[in-house]
Amino acid sequence: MTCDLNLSGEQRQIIDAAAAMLRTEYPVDRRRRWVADDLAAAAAFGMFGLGLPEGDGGAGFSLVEEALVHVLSGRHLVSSGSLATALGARLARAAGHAELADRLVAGEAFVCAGVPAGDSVLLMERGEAAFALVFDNRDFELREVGAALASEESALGHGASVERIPRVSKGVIARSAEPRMLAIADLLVSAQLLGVAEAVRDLAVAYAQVRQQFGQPIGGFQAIKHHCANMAIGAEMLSCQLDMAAIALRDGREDGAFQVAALRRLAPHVALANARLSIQVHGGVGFSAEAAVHHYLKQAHLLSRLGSAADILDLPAPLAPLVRVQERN
Amino acid sequence: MTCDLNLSGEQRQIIDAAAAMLRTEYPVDRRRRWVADDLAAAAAFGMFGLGLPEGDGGAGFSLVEEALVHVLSGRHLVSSGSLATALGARLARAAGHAELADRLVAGEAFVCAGVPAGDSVLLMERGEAAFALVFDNRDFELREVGAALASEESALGHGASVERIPRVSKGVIARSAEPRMLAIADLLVSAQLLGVAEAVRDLAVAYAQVRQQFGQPIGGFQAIKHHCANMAIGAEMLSCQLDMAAIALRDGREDGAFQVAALRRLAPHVALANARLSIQVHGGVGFSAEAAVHHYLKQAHLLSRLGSAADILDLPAPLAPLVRVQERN
Amino acid sequence: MQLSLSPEDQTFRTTAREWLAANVPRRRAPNDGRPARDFALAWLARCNAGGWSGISWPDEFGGRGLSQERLIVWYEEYVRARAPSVLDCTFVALNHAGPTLIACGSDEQKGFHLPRILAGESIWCQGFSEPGSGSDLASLATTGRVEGDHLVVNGQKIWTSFADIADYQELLIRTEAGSKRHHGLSWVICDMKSAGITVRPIENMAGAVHFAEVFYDNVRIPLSEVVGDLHDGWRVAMNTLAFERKTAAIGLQLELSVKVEDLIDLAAPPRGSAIAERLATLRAEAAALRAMTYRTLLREPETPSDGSLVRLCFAELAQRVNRTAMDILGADALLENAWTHDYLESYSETIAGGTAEIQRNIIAERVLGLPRVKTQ
Amino acid sequence: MQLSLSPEDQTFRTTAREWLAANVPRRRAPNDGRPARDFALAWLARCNAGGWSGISWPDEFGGRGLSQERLIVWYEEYVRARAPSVLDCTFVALNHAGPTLIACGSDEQKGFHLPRILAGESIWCQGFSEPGSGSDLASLATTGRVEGDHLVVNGQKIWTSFADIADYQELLIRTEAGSKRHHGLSWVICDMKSAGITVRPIENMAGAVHFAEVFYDNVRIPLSEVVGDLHDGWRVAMNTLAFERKTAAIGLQLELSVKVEDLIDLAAPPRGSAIAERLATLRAEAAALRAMTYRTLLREPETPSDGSLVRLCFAELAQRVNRTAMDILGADALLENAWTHDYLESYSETIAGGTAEIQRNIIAERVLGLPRVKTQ
Repeated sequence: MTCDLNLSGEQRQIIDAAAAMLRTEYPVDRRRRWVADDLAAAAAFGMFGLGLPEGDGGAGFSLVEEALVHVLSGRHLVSSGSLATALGARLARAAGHAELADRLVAGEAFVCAGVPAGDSVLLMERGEAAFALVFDNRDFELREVGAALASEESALGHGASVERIPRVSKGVIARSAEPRMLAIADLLVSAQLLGVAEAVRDLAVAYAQVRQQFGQPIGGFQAIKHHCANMAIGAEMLSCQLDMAAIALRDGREDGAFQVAALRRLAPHVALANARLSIQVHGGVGFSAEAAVHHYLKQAHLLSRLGSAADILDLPAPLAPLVRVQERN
Repeated sequence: MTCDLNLSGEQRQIIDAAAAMLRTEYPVDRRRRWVADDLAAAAAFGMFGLGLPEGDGGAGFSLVEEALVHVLSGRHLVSSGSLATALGARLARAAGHAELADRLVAGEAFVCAGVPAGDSVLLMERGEAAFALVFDNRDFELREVGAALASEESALGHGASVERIPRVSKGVIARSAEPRMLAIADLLVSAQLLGVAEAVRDLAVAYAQVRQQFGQPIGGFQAIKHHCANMAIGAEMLSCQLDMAAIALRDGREDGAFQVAALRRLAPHVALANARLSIQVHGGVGFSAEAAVHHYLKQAHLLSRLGSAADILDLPAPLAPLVRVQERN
Repeated sequence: MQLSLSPEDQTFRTTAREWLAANVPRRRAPNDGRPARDFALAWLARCNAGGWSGISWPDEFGGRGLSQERLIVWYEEYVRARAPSVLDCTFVALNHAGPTLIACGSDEQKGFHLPRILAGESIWCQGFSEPGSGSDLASLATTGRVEGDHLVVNGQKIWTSFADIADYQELLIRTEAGSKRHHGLSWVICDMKSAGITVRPIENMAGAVHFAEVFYDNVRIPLSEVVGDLHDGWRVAMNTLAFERKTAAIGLQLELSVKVEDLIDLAAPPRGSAIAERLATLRAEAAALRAMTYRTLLREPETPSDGSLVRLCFAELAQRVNRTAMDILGADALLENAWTHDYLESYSETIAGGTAEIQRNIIAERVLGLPRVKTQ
Repeated sequence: MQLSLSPEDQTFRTTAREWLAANVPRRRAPNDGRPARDFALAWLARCNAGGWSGISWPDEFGGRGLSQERLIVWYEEYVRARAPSVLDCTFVALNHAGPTLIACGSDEQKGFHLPRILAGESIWCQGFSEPGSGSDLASLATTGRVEGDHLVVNGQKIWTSFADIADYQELLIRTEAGSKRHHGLSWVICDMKSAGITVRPIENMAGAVHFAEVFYDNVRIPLSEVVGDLHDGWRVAMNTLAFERKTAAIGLQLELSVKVEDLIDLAAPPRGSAIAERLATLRAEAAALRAMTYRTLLREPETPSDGSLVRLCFAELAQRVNRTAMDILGADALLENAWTHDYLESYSETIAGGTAEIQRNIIAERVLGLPRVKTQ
């Protein structure tokens, strides 16, 4: 069968392995006492070279597997540095900085994500990162960043920290506006947003099964059921579109840019809507800092600032996307 | 008490009288076999002179009472000619055509509503009208229209007819872009849309109380309850804003234009949303031509084309609208 | 995960595209009645002549037996070519009745009906819903009493699509007296010309007659017309529903992408405008719906109810698309045209075949595992 | 129907406006803890000194006894002046506890507490919700056992606002052993310094501590602290809730109009843009909310639950306004600032004091008359 959207055995294996690593190294509970994620365990797992050829120190998987692993990262609220490091390694290699790329893949250095804000750049959850990947709409900039200096602010009043540095470009290592690179960034950002959307759905369903009100689990009430169903629909849409976009990009299909733009447009919307519904299903507990669900909401806001959807109206719509493609690897 | 939003005894009286007249002369059932409304009964009741001074053949009520009566007209799906005739009488008088104004008030002639569509004007539910009031965004034109000639089309596939005449202005009697006239039009259009929003809410509630599924009235299911609650909220918002806008216009308050713009922006949205929810609550019956609810949906689309909201962002927002006003009348 | 066509599949696409270009009728299908019947049967006969009838039916029953890939390719081309909507009066025969007969029918039943369906010679309608059981199929009350080698049917069905122009009906009735809920039902082929049948057409809010009430007054149906075993109709019916929800919806779902493109062309919205934003979101959602359609066909579902997600997603997206069209049309939204007709028809999407509320219950209970509550 | 001020009311407006301009604190109120307490008490003391404390309380109890018109005028001026949110830690005292004491308290209770509340000398918190009874108040289980002239209280409350900084608590407990639902409850004044009380603050998702769990371990409260009759607490409590829902919400509801104006200033959206459309709709909705607020005060309700419409409308509009702010802020949405803080806080609007789902049930059942179903 040339068309098959089941996970292959190999895909199942890498997903299971990633899930096991994340459960051990990045349990969601860690967010209760916030320290920026140490991404060494993710690097040791090979997360930052997943999609690179084996010759480049990568694991030789494709963008599809890489995206699926980032979905799991999103479920575990792994810091956005995981995206920035994976993308930074690609950018460094493309710009001829093979050594830096190798160090990033190997977990010897890390990249944090940055977004412009007026005259500043906001670095997110910087942790030990010595580099920053600044997502400037249709443009990337990989910069060296000095020792932590500037004001740390608390992103959205809780959890992840934000550090403000001047916008003026210093220590630039590489820059890119290459469409494929932008598309990969949008794919991986969206994958993490899907992870958020799925995680909050599952949290809500689990809570609705145990929380009792008026003598029954609240999951028995139709309003709660429908909130959960809405979360499921959103996550399913996004998940299906992620497969489409990842496959199209992997295979170099003509409709890759369109599929990614569609995905990236929906992802923040679905992740935020699901987080909102999940908080509502959780009631008072969901509004407290103790439940995990608000961290997902904030992560969704944060991820939504990264990458940028091409305007989908600028791209031709593929009305017959199934085509013959060359085998890639 | 100088602030009081209760209906006065006099207001109750005119509303009760209008309701009784509408029940007798314009029962909603008449829509099953569509013929354009004969507005003679409405005229005999005084609907087209309600807001005019007694010296002008009017009943000497204010815009508030007039708006409340148009809410009831909306509930009874009285044709849009009722709006056009009430406004046409005002326009004729303002332009010095006192005799025509008197005839319109007296029910000796009628005006239908028209909207531009490309090179044409679409006359709605023309019936016996010899005149048309063309609502052209921020502009009115009162025209004589000849004998019915052109193609009759069926508005939205059912019910009210639409007649197409050339746009070129012939037989123009009066024209106006006077802000107060526009505001009165928006007020009365919105009043009828509120009537639609209330009527479909009531139809849905009544149906949900009797229709049984799974061994109980469907109104016992939370999803149906919440649809009905949403309709109630929409109608309540609109009804309160109608009072505000009608009072502000009546009293010549500075915030009149703002209040009307807010009302006119919300009215189509609420009426259409309520009609949609009501159809959904009715299930298969709601989708059939036999239930009344689809007529309300179509009436909402039709009314939404009339008048035009001033861009509310262009108007200063009244943060302290309660003021001292001069007594009028 | 692969979405790649073989060279043979590519050739298949070209063949399909060319055939459709040459054969798709230019005029829009009539909305209802005899003209709709004639149009649909003529189109199906033409498809059949070209080898395009029963595309998903197995070869052995006269179908084309297309693989999932080719089914998708066919529908991609079908909707691109603006071919007539698959949801016409041949839909029940091709997508409910035929597949049910294939799965559960006797050789005689199959031998008689399947060729007629494929050739565009018979219209079928569905007789499931009843006045008291719209969303609650298990509560149906129309009875079939066994008398010798006949069933004698009494009762009433409602929301029967195309009953006024149908030749046969797939009829679900209670054949075991006193049975409750899913038990004691039978799935029967009913000849619509039988004595004792009265059809009362129901006009819908779009002014079209698709639905009807059907009354049964001592209608005699030979026992040989029972499909599957007597009293085993629920199992037979569930078979049909599953089929409908998986395969037959592809055409409808993919059609929505085309409709969004037409809407973007119609609106030509300035960038950054509110309407451009709405259209951009609709375009993305239509893409995601397409992705869901593919996955429904090309991945093993995790639960048997997974298909309910795409079904509801489609229904509500179709309504949003049609509502947006109304906003774009301006004054033309008041006239009878293809957009307004489709807009009005779209209100049935969240009602017919299980309301959106019931669909959400199913998703919550069967996909997500939330508790079922008796009263709901 | 009249909305017109008398010359005296106009003068009142001018007086209020001038006083507020001269007295409203420039800095934003701290979010929580001792600084929030100090800030709120200082502001209330200042209001009291100016004659603006207990504006809706009757004269005879030290309030200003404003008419409905003047109450509206006061709040219009209050929110225009960007005065501190009325929903601070003095809210319960001024809007729940005080009015309840006025309605049901003994002379001693009134004489002691009312002046302290008005003068900004005591903070009250509410002890109604329990872990098992968030939306279902009648199921509460914290007990008060009569021992001589004391109640001995054991149990737990949750979602108690400002328990960590409060002096007194309005405590609803089950005093009749074995009583069910609404029966056998008492409404008691609890001194938060009593032995046996443990307060565990709960941080909310905005990083602020408003809520707490409160544990009662043989807390002894004199019977003289019961408000109204022993075992008659439900009636007393309903009194409070009704008051809250009608009067105290004016300030919050009118504040939303100001917030929308600030947002329009912040965004300065190009006309026709998607964001301009959203803001225009929000502006219209805020106007309608204001109109609902006025009508709630100035018209006899048709049903006692009419107020639930404006309450839910407010809650959801507040959330939409705050979500729009996040979209407008761009990257600044990631920082801690007044907008993001309010955004996060706004999630409680559809949860605290009865979830949106419960509110819709109430509207459906009590306003529209749809059937109550036991399991819901």
